[in-house]
Amino acid sequence: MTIPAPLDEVLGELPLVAARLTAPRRVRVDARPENLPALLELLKGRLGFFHLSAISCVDWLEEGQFELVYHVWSDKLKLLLSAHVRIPREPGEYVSIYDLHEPAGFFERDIHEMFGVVFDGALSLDRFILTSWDGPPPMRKDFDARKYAEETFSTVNYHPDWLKDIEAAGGGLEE
Amino acid sequence: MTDKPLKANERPPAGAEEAAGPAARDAAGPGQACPAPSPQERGVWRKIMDRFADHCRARSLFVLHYCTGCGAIELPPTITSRFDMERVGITPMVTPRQADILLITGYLSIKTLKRVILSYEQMPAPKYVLGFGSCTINGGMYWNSYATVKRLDQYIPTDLFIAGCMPRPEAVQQVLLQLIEDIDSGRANAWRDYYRNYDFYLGNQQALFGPKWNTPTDVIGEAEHYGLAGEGTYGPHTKLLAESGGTPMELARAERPARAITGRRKP
Amino acid sequence: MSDLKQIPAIPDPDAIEPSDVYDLYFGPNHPGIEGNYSIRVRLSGDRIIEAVADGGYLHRGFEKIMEERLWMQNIALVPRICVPDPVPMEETYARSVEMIGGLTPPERAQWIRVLMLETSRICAHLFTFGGNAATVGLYTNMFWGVTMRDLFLDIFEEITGARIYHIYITPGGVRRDLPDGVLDRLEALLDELERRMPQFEDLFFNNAVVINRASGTGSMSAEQALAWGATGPNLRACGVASDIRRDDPYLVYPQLDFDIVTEEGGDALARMMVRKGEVVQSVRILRQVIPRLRELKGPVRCPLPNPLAWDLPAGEAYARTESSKGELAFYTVSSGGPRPYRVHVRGASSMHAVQVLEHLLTGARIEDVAQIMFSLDACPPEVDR
Amino acid sequence: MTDITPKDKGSMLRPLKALSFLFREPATLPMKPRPAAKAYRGFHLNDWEKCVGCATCQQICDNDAIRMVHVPELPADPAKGVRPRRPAIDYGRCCWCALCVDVCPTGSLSMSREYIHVSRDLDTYLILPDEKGMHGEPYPRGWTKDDDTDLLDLTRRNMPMEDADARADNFSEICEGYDPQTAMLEASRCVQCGMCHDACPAHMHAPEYIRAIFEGDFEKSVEWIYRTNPFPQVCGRVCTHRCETACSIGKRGEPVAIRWLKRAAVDNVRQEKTIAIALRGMAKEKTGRKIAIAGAGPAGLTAAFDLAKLGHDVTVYEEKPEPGGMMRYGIPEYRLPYDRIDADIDVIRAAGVKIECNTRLGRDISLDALKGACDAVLLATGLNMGRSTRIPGSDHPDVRAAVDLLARITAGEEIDVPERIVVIGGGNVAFDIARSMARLQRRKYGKVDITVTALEERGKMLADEEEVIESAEEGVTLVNARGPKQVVIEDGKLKGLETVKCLSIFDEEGRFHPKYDENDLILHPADMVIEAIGQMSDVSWLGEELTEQLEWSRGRIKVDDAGHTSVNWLWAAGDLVRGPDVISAIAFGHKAAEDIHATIMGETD
Repeated sequence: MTIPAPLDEVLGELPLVAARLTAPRRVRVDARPENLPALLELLKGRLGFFHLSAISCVDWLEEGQFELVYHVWSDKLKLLLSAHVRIPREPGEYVSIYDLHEPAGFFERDIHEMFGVVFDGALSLDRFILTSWDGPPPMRKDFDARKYAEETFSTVNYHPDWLKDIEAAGGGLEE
Repeated sequence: MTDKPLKANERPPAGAEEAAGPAARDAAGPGQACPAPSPQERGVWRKIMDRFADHCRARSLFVLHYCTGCGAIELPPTITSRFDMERVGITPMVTPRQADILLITGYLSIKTLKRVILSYEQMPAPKYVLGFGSCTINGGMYWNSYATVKRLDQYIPTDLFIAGCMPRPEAVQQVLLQLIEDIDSGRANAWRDYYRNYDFYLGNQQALFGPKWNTPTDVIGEAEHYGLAGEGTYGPHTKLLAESGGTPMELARAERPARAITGRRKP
Repeated sequence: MSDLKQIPAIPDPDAIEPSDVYDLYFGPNHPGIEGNYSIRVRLSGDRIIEAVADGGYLHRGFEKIMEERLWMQNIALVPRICVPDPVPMEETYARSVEMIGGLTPPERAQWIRVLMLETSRICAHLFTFGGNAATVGLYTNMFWGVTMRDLFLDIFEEITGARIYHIYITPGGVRRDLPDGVLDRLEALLDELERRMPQFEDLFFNNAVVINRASGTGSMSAEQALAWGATGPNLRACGVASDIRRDDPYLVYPQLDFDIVTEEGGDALARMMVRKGEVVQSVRILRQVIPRLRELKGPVRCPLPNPLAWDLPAGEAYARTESSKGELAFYTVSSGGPRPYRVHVRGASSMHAVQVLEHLLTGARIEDVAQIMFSLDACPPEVDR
Repeated sequence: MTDITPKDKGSMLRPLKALSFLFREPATLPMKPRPAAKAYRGFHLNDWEKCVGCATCQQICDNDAIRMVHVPELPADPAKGVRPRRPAIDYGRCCWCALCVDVCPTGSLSMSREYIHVSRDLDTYLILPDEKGMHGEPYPRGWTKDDDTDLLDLTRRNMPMEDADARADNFSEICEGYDPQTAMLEASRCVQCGMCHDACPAHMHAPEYIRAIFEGDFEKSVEWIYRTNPFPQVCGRVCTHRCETACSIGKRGEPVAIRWLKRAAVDNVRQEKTIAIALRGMAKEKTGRKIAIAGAGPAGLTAAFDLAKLGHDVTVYEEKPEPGGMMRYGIPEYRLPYDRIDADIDVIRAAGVKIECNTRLGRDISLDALKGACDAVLLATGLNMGRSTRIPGSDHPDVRAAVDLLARITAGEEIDVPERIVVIGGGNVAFDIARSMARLQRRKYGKVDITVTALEERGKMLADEEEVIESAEEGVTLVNARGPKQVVIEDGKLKGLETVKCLSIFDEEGRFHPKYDENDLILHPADMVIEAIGQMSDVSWLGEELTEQLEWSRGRIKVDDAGHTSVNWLWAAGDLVRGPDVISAIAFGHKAAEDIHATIMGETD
């Protein structure tokens, strides 16, 4: 299991952090933020990585970083390449790749909504899902969803008859 | 999404408490069907007419065609050949204005809840609400999610709940048959509770949507029209309505309307 | 073709008299919308100048709550992400976990999974038939499609113990072996389906109404489809033979013999034709799977520690599946704990329901909105998650 | 695709096709619920007979839908691992995933094929499921646990052991212990229900230290162990492991090997590291109080360790040359190597406990002296004298007491090993001496001839099962349900033991009162008879005065739960006052230490 020669060659042209085969047809590339767009452009131009499958964002709270993962698929090589970049959590800004891959429009918008990452030159960073949300970006690790839910919503406080009987006998629900 | 304290667990004023007959158990709190008006309110003739109306009403019910959640996937089977609900005169209806039944098919995201309330208020009384599955009862799978409401009956009065995640078509059949029976026997009166305790429901709605929350329907006016306006109808929350003065359209715009993400980038 | 189909150039918004232009909220409460979804369209007359997809009505914050649950607990959660076609969700999540944990499900389990996936594909497509037919007023077809699907749900119920949310495919295999005789019943049902296909053909694909309404409606070229990120049947309807089962194979698909269905034209009709072809192919696959499962014996789960004490090694995996809607992918990250650190769901419809739809609606006529959306087979809960 | 044309442009007769469907069987079903599939996941059923209230279902439920309800009228038995709790299901949360069924250790949970519940009363959605089902109507069982769906691992990792002929003639340890990998695998079977914690006399934090082992953090595990037990090496080997009796995994399968895991934890941590961990939370400054403890057995040393950690000045007086008491002189080396005992005792010494051996109360040091010099005295001298059957001939010199022999073997003294031996007794001690003598016999004669005559039947043996099995492997013969009748002696020479069939051991009130069938006699020929029917304590050193002051109950010093005697400065703990095993003695030691501390510190402030 090795990286196909043509891909290896292309990757060699850029100062990358690392590249390795993680599974059959899965290549992980760690790139520097400054040269990720160039990388994607090379891949698209030379090796037919036309299809942007997804852009994922991972919030690494301890490191104070957002990890952006660009999953691109090449029909030519039958290979899915995941390009990882780490950007500082504050201010959390990065460049859009909309000009290169139109689907990025959706994913960048989604990441902006869920993580608060700002993509410079993105097509639209309008809210899509959380149109009336005024809390912090919910997918951030420092947002405690459960606490928020407990504070915002009420839950049923059951007290059926069988429970009353048991409580009368000295039992009851345990915490 | 506001720091306003939630009113969910607050007992409504006496409106819903005057329990009577079989429904006594059900008057436990908000959202439970509250009893039919007591005899001294209406004359015997009117009562007979009511019974007759209920009897006819129960034979032809339109279900609002609104798939609010995953439970909706079991509706097509329910209304089509296999579990054919048209046998008992139940069929989907596209507009709230002509619908009798509002099915809340599972979880409600806050965004959907707004539309549900708008639809519900557009429906003409008497109207009936059915809660599908765990999510409408106590949050279900999404009990710790930030996006879905946990208790339907805190926001609109609910006639019947049905267990399941999601309920099978047979279960949906049963809940509809049960509803028909309740309507026929004049027990399905949850809709009155909305008018009787409008302030309670509005309070919970405002707790989620903000104090400026408003709808085009003049609920209080309708409450007075139906003779259901009680001390539970007016309250601190209804006062806010006058001040807010925003229509849903304005509020919708306030929701930062999105632009298309296709085509040429806007300058 | 009637000249009605000749779509004129999109009027320039600035050239139009303001009074002529109006906004229309299409959904979420609208029979023409698949699921709880909304499109805000700006119209000039009955011609759409601009369409804005408005989702989020089904947002449950899946990716967040999955981070709070154990690896095994999440199997109960994932099928909820896409209701009409839940099996690929379970499969993809399970496979991403297996890729991280280095697990390989037993062979029998892999065949069972394929059986589940293809049956689910048939269900989803039959469902879409119905919806799509309804948008052109052919309700009989809807009744047939939904009823046919329901018979398959009975098989699901027998295998998994639930009609819709099977919670059957787990990391490391499937939860239980097939009950006796279910394969015979499935085979009988497939015969029935094959018997009914010509009738569907007759009533729908060969129907003048459908053909005149659907052909040319919401059409896109292969280049556009690729650029806009369309996948699955919608892409194949533009003549692009791309199928993850072939290109990025998983489970035992390499051992199976099936064709990738493609059509030309990329319009609503072509998309439905592709789905019809895929139903036939799925039946073909199942016909190969069933005898294999009859002779193949063995375990259906690989041993795991008890779910309460199951830590996965740190790692990440990107699992892709060809769902009935298109490319479905889970990006799962483990930081070496009992819970996922991050799960990103790439819903198959996230492209179709937003930008593809917006593209196709721009310039279309208002009466075609429903049909275009259904022909894309967009699944809103997948988009909202 | 624009040029596509329908095959027929719809002739007028086209609609007639519909007629062909007239005679098709309709798809529509009658308007009543269908019976669900065999394995349908409907409402929950719970077999209250099987359910033990372990709350594993509550842990696995991803919707927080299961809450345990305390039901007072249910039986509670920590020793058996039964809690008076049952799960209640919130159908406003449940998602019918049936993970609770798959994970249920007892297999009591299952799901019925009932699936309809319609109500407007929310209270009806919280259910305490039982066998009767949601609405009391009989529905067939749906989803149940089977081999496929079971999420628990019911077989324990087996312990590597020396085989019989390798061990039969030497005293080297039999069990080799888990390696870290096996330990982690075994630990992964635990569902953290905490039954073991309740069952253990010392209430050890078993779930916590098992979890730590699973995480591979053996030091954390040792820390958890030392919170409640300063003898992990000992208990990790010879504990009577009541925790495993209570373990909920053991309800259907083999319980988690909690004892071996404890041993694995200490085996995988360096001794000096263990000491450092054990001494965490040691009192910074001394209290200046002096405490004397008689007897360096588990009870005495545990109390000493606790008191020393609290900053007291503790001295332990031991009559034997080495500390450890019965752990050392009662348990053979092949079960518990002496260096392991030393390892534990080193930790205790490191806490500042002074142990003075070869010091017998009354002989080398008097209680009065201790009373004068110390703030408190704790008696933990244990049971050091073998009980006699008092049957005819039991006073013959070749009739020995098991404890004496065991002690002498430990002390390395030369003891005469005859060719044929009969042991009276069915407890662990009987097998300890039998197996020890067997080893010596094998050395001396190359063969074994030892018969153990137990009063109990095979099923009701007091000894651990593995003892019985292993002794058989080593050539020891076991005869069940035989009561000793007399020791047969001909002209001063011991010929053997005559036993009589035992019909029942206890009478109706459950008192010890065996009934014999006098006609069923057997003579077991032997040159030596060993009595291993229990021990008694020698308290002659108390002295008349103190013996007068103390209150007694049935031959033992009367103490309260914390071991405080009727004499203010005197405490008693361990076997001396209450039995029966090491872990109980340790628990008692903790209690006594706590009470002593409270009392003597209370005097001042």
